[in-house]
Amino acid sequence: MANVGNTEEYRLSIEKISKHIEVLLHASESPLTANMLKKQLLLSNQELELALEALKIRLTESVLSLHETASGYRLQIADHYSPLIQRIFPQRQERLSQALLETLSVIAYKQPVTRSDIEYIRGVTLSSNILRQLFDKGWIVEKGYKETLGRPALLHTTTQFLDAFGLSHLNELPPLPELSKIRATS
Amino acid sequence: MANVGNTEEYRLSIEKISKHIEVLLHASESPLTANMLKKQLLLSNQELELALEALKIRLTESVLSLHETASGYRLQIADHYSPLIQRIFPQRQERLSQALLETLSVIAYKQPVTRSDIEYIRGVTLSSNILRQLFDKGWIVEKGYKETLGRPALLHTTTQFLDAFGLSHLNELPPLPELSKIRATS
Amino acid sequence: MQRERPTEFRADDTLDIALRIYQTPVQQLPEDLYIPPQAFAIWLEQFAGPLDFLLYLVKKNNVDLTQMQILPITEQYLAYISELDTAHFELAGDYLLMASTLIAIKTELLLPTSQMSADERDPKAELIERLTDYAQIKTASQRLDNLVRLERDVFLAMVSLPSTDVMAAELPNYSPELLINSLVNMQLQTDYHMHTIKVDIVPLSERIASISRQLSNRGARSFYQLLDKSQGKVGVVVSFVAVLELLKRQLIAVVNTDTPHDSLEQLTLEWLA
Repeated sequence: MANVGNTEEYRLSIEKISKHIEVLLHASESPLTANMLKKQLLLSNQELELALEALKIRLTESVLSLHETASGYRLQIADHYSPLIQRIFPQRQERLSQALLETLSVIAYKQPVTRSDIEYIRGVTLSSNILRQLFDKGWIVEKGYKETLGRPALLHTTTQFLDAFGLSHLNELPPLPELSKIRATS
Repeated sequence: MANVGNTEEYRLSIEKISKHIEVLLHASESPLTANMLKKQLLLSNQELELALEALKIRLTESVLSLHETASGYRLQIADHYSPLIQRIFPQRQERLSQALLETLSVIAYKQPVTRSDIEYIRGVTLSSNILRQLFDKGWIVEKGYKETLGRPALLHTTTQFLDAFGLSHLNELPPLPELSKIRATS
Repeated sequence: MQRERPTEFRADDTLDIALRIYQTPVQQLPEDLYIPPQAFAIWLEQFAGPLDFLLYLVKKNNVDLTQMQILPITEQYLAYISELDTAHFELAGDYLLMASTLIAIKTELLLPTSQMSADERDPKAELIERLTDYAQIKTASQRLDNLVRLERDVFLAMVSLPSTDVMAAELPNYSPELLINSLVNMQLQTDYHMHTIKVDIVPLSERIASISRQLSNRGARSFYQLLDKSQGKVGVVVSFVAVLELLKRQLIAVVNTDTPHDSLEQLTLEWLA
């Protein structure tokens, strides 16, 4: 009897962990790796595995799916809804907002940069949504850390970024105009 | 029998609509209004209402919740998970400076105002960075001009401002303290 | 629907004019506080402006705004402001403007029989009105800050769109020109600041970076050694602010030396991080 009770308790705790994972995936700007999840939620390998399994099962009934990419886990809308999305938000694929382009440009030209480097250069706080979109498009990745307080992650552009902009190498980016020149002509 | 079949069919179709609504809310960059949902998914008032109800029920089991804001419906992470997110993603927790909050309050309570109105009330020169941040967040807009010398632009708050502070109308702003009270207690 | 955060620090109805230094509320300052001029400039920056500072003085003297004797407050304000030497003008423009207003009021009050014409406003009444209006907005801003706010108290759920290969069919190619144009636009963006031009002769961020670099590379150094001598007086002030900022972030610490450092220049600092 005690055994059954414990098993039930264990099942509940796995269910709770899987909900915490779901929350973090919804809140994270970048995909989350297994290591990151284990570290942040203090999980053993087995707990993580079971919780991810529980999450997948819960998601089968939902409109989302758990996706594992090279850079980690993320939640995305199930593929069969893409016609609906394209019909109703046709512009979501093409239109890149000015804020997104500026952020991307700063990363492309100044890489590797941290989140706060971008904020410093643009003079405004960076919205989580923009970074998330750039990660989703696979145009940026986190690689390495800056050895300062908090060890912030360093952002780089990817080959997918080069592909999307028709470049074969970063050195094909248009040359950066000198800021003094811009100011003088404005 | 036919009747039961139809009811079941109707229930299924409502369930499907509610899933489509969920997908669109996830895919949209801003909240969606009831009108937008009705128009895009070709729904009657009743269908929309039932589908939103079904969505809410489905979400009770999940980590998300449906919120109605000034500019429409949006999905957010259920309130009780906020401490978890604040702990693990401290960069998503945005602090606003006193200067920014005061500037925003002058605009929110006294709108429409010009820059010099704000400077007069606060007694300090308005830093470009504060206005830039408020514009960047989409919390304020310029609309119209004051018919005085120089025709300065008039500043207003936006529905995004209401959304961010969980208000559905400007009249839900916390009441301004009465001047008489300030005089007596300060 | 308006909701208030269930927090311990709700603004109550009475006006709270707490002094804050580096976001930490300070209940009381020592009665006869001597603040050296450089530090005073920094201290002033902790207020949202001269009205905020005046309100603090009023509160400190426990004065009713309606009964407020303008003269003692004015004198206190002017005494504080006179601590600022010419090197800090750019830090204190708004404060000096207020000082001139206060001097005008003081002059008015000291005149034996100030006959006010009907269309001329009583400057004292006007100042009290401004202070009251400011206090009202300040309280309102605290109430606004107590509302449940998106991206601080509640968070949007983010999910990705369906797989890129599914959506990719019509994914257009982008021109690299888009990138460079966005950077150019960023530089050209209208400056919303229309009234005054404030030139940072010595940018604070540059000083913070330089001091961090020096300390992390070379270990402990004195404040004097950290200065860029070409930056003059302003450089000293900005460097001091930079040191305070780094102390606040707990990146550096003050080294305890045997010799008492009674002058700022001998203050020795070391890298912690």
